[in-house]
Amino acid sequence: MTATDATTRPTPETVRMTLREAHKQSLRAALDHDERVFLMGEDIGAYGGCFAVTMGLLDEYGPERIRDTPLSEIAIVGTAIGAAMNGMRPIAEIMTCNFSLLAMDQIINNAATLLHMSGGQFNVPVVIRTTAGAGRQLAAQHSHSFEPYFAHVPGIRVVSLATHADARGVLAPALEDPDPVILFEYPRLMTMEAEVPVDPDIVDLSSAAIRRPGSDVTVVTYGATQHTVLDAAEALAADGIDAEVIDLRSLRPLDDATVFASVARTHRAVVVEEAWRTVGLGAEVAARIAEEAFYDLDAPVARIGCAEVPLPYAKHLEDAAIPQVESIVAEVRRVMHRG
Amino acid sequence: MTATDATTRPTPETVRMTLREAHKQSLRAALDHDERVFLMGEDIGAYGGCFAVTMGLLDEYGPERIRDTPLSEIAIVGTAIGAAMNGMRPIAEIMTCNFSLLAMDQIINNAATLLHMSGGQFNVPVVIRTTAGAGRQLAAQHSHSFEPYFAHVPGIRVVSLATHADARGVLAPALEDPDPVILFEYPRLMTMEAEVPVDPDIVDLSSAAIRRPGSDVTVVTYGATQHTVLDAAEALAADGIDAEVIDLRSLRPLDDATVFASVARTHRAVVVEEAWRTVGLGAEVAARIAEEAFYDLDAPVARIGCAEVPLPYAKHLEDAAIPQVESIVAEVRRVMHRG
Amino acid sequence: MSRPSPGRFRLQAPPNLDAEHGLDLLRTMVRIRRFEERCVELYSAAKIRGFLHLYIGEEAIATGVMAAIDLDDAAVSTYREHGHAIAKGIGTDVIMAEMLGKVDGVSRGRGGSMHLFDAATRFYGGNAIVAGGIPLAVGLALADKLQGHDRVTVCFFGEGAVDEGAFHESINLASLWNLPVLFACENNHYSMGMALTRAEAQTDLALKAASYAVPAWRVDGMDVLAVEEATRKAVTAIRGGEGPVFIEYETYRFRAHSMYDPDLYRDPDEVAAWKQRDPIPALASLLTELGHLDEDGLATIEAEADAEIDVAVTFAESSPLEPLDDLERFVVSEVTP
Amino acid sequence: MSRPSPGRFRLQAPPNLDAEHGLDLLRTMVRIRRFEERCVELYSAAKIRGFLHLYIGEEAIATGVMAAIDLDDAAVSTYREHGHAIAKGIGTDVIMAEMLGKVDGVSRGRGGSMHLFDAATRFYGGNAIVAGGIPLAVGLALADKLQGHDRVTVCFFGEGAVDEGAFHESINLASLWNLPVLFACENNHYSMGMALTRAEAQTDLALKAASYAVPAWRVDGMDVLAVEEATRKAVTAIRGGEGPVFIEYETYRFRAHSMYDPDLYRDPDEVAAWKQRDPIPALASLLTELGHLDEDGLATIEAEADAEIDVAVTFAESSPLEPLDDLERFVVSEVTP
Ligand SMILES: Cc1ncc(C[n+]2csc(CCOP(=O)(O)OP(=O)(O)O)c2C)c(N)n1
Ligand SMILES: Cc1ncc(C[n+]2csc(CCOP(=O)(O)OP(=O)(O)O)c2C)c(N)n1
Ligand SMILES: [Mg+2]
Ligand SMILES: [Mg+2]
Repeated sequence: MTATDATTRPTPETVRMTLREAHKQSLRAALDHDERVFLMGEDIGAYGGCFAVTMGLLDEYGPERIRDTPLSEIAIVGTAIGAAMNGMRPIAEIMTCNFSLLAMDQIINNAATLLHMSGGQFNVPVVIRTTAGAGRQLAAQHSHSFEPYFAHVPGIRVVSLATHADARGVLAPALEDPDPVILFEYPRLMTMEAEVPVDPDIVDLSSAAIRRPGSDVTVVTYGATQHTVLDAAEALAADGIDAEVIDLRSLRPLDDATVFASVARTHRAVVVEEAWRTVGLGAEVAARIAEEAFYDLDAPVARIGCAEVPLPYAKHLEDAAIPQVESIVAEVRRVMHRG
Repeated sequence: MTATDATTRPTPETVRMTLREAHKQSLRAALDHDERVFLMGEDIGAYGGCFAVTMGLLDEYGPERIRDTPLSEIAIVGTAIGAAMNGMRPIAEIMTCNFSLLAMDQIINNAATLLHMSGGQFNVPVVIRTTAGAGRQLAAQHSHSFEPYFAHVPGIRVVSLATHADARGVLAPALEDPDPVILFEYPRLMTMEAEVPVDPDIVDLSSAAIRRPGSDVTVVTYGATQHTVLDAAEALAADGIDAEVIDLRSLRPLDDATVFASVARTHRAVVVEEAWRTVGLGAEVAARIAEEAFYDLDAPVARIGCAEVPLPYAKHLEDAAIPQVESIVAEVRRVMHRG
Repeated sequence: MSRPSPGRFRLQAPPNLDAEHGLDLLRTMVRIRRFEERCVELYSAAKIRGFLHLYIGEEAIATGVMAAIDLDDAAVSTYREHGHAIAKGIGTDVIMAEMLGKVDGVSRGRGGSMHLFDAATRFYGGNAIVAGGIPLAVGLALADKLQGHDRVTVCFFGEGAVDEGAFHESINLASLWNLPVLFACENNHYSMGMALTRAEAQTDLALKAASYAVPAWRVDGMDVLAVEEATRKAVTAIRGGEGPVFIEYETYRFRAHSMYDPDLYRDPDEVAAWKQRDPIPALASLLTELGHLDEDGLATIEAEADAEIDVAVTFAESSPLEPLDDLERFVVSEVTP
Repeated sequence: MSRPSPGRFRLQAPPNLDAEHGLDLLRTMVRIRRFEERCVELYSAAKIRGFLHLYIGEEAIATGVMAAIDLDDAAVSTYREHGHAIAKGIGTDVIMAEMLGKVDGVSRGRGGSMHLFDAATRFYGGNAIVAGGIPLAVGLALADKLQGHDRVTVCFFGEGAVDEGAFHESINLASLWNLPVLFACENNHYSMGMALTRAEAQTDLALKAASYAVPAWRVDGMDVLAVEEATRKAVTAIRGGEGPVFIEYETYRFRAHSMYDPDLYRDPDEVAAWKQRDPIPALASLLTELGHLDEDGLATIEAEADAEIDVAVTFAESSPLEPLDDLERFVVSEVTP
């Protein structure tokens, strides 16, 4: 058990926990609820999980259900797909999305494709958990944000989990989904704590979430970055700018209706993401807003993404590469004073 | 030799050739020009190339320079990267971009990243040739258009080659580029013939090309689809709509200046691509137009992409999934009569 | 290199060969052959499009393997799969409809030649990424084991697939977890134009399996009886919980890699020598020798196969196309299971 | 399982051991050890961040291997690379500056601990994708061969990398093309928390190399003299055009996988037993026995190492940060070669 798991005792209604613990609770609930569920991935068992999310589960559920695998990303994903086609509900873990590049063929050419290619005969109820994001000085090969790659592909559902409620609520619907679901978790948020209801909220993970209502400008984001955006929104509020912050949450399909409705009220939009800006999710959101809410807009939609560099190790460079409170505030201000 | 290679004799100034032959000439010129150049890939030698582009080169240049490889996409790309870092100028072929998914880790985590990660010490002058696109009833696993994936990544140059001049002109600049270049070719265009100058034109492959000047609407496209778009433009012309057709050609970096200049004249834009629409290149182009040319626009930028399905085998379904003259014409008309 | 030479010539009858069983094997091989010959015609007539990879010459493998497994065992195949699909028990009518891209095709016209799927016979496709189906087979077998099913998964792949990392990761996992998978390697000595001897530094494939502690046998893939016998032994061991087995079936494709392939890389003498080993006449003469078959009997089998394919083509031709409105169906599931 | 047990205990002196050479080996190992011990301190002081993978316990491998190759031979490494980098000849000052993310770091602060690169010593990184550097090594060797250079490329990777398809594709290609690569497998018996015996169905790694026709030897990786001798033999063969060699260096990491790892998966007795085999005291006592070293000599070596690391830290601390304006440099090349 990690130090942060040993938090203060719950009041009758709420309990304080880390996001790591929220993820783990959700896995435990899935394992308890459906005996077809099993976990497989690198170091999820004896090691306790790369980010300690699965710590303890091996002891609780045993090696048949918590399956440590060799370092074989193709086989991990492909085997999970096969097991899903044959009656099981595997939850496969690819430690980080950086390594998911090794499994892209299985994810796209098999998981996303088999149902259609088989004329509807073989659905693939696999859940793939992975992580994304920079901010821990892990340098280029460990800091990618590949949500946009998966959001591009028909046949998979993509959900990003950056709050306790979403983390705890996700696995029930994900496992009910007859089709592949890819879950993004965010290592740099694992120790984030929150007071949450003892019983997890039911969340609709196919919808976007308005994390902060506001009337002046819509800031659309997803993943860990939303916490930076919320901080920026507070800074802007102090300055008289009331930003509405939308967490896309479901990255495929996109709940653009929530975005359009917001823009119809605010008339201005900024999209903030940690992935590279070019051909990112921000491009998609900006394009959709321009298509569907063009006449609502008082200014062009602005986008902030990762600087177009492989993520550097040095902290000042890494910080400069990814969206920060200051850069978000500056961009929102720019959009507010224009048009 | 394929039948189409035996075409009519050249006039003194021009010669008729297929696009396949144009690609081959370019490879031959590269091999002749620089002894550090060698080709490696699956079936490029004894078989003559999956699309017969390299047919005959093994006999001409021998097995040291035309290197047949095992079916090992990771090793093909990774080995080419290593050779490029150590003085050679490899041209690696991944038969189709469908299989490039197996090599994504090498392309992104190594080719695109090593220069930056090494603080500028190791550049990677590798050229990767691959193919994209549907239209030949090859079904889901053989019909992908993954140009958007590569256009997303800093550190690589991405060029799409859908005309004779570009095919013949590409390799000289690509091989001069000290950094990785990914070239997209289009199987369904291989037998397309054209009358071309005996000596290849010099083309600036970092720029977009205006394939058809026009004044009413800008249609932005790339790859094989541009020929469909040009047909659509003719149909529109008959109808009094004068479309400007822009081939992006360089997919990374994007020559958006050419696009903006056009939109400043036409005030309307449609982006047409064969990749899935969501988080595609069309999104990026639409987002940039909205950002930089917002006040020039008389109507929202429209996007046409592949239907959000894995490509089906049956011809009528495949045709319905990818942009066709009719769907392009209809969309341009819609944009013209709006706003 | 000696490997691509055809080896010994005549089938040996096992002591206990049942006449009806022998004839069934022959029927299946003939049906596959005739089916594919008709496909060539339909390809020339532009009714079949896309890639078409023929199994002609290799029919003994699918036929012998499927004869050795149970109905509810699973199969995973490649793009060279007509033989596997027919031998597994999918109707030639629905396969042919698939070849023509019709709605009554096994994959509703979405898959074509390379992507035949059939839940009823547990035929899990039809994978056109070399080695792409291998991890799926491992997963199917894992699910069977976890659910206590006494079932085996046969995974077909060519010797070229052994070049791919996916093969190695998968066979290691299957062995480590002791899963009921038969790795059925169809070694036809070429992957497209690449001879095995030019693609693998070590061409003894059994050594690769051994490096994962998987028992590996080499079998004459032109001898349907040998194929069946070896497969039966392997499947018995696998079903008995002994973990995966790797069988290398030595064979040869009589035709080019696909309809696009000018086949410039093989020595015509080599092709001709292997054609002498055609598994169909080989079995037919053995059965004739044993008195189980005469000329009339063979003619009847061929005529029945032709008639079946006629029916299949008629069925396929008259099957409607999927309505265009249904293009986007099956991207996500329509029912929650 | 018997493999992770430490095996025999004492170094054997080769008959012709040169005193100065022995002391050099000792110096290098001590320098690596002291460098990393200082890194731990700097990590605790939050001056080094990100992942930090220590090589402590494994120093004999880098030291022995680099002693056996030439200056212009190339090395490709992993994220556990400080030892390789120092033994290859990169200055501890510029490595330390890299650890601190400074502009004078070998990778200008962009790589950090996992991505040390140095063109001058032909050190090609620092790859943090398990097995991701292996194909690069094959390519480096291919280029040397094509250009007629008489150079060898040493490719370091852990036993965990053998699980990855990339390893298999790469060693096959190297063998097929007879390339000058030394596959230097550092078998420390664990990949993160995964014991080799739990990750590979066949733990005899030599069989994997054999399945690609690559000769494979197993060497005691705690014995720097054995490491050097075996490597020298391999490199001679490779340089002689005999193609790649695979050496499994048996070793053990004394510390957790990275600074994040609570190390819950190893038996403390196992760790303690291996620590008895620490390669540094082992060589020191051998040299003492042979009369090449006394307590003062050892103290001097340690003091020199400490002094060197002091200088390195001072250099690193005083090195400036890359100006923020230069963030986007080196995404594309600045000069055309
Ligand atoms: C990953 C991948 N690489 C390349 C191809 C192109 N390709 C299709 S079939 C084939 C040859 C495969 O040979 P083998 O595995 O021996 O099977 P065979 O065709 O001989 O039955 C190749 C290279 C592909 N489909 N997938
Ligand atoms: C492709 C990939 N998968 C997983 C990881 C996470 N990871 C980093 S080091 C490591 C263990 C590697 O073990 P081994 O190859 O034995 O080297 P060692 O760390 O023991 O030196 C793992 C799983 C990674 N970096 N890359
Ligand atoms: Mg083959
Ligand atoms: Mg290890």
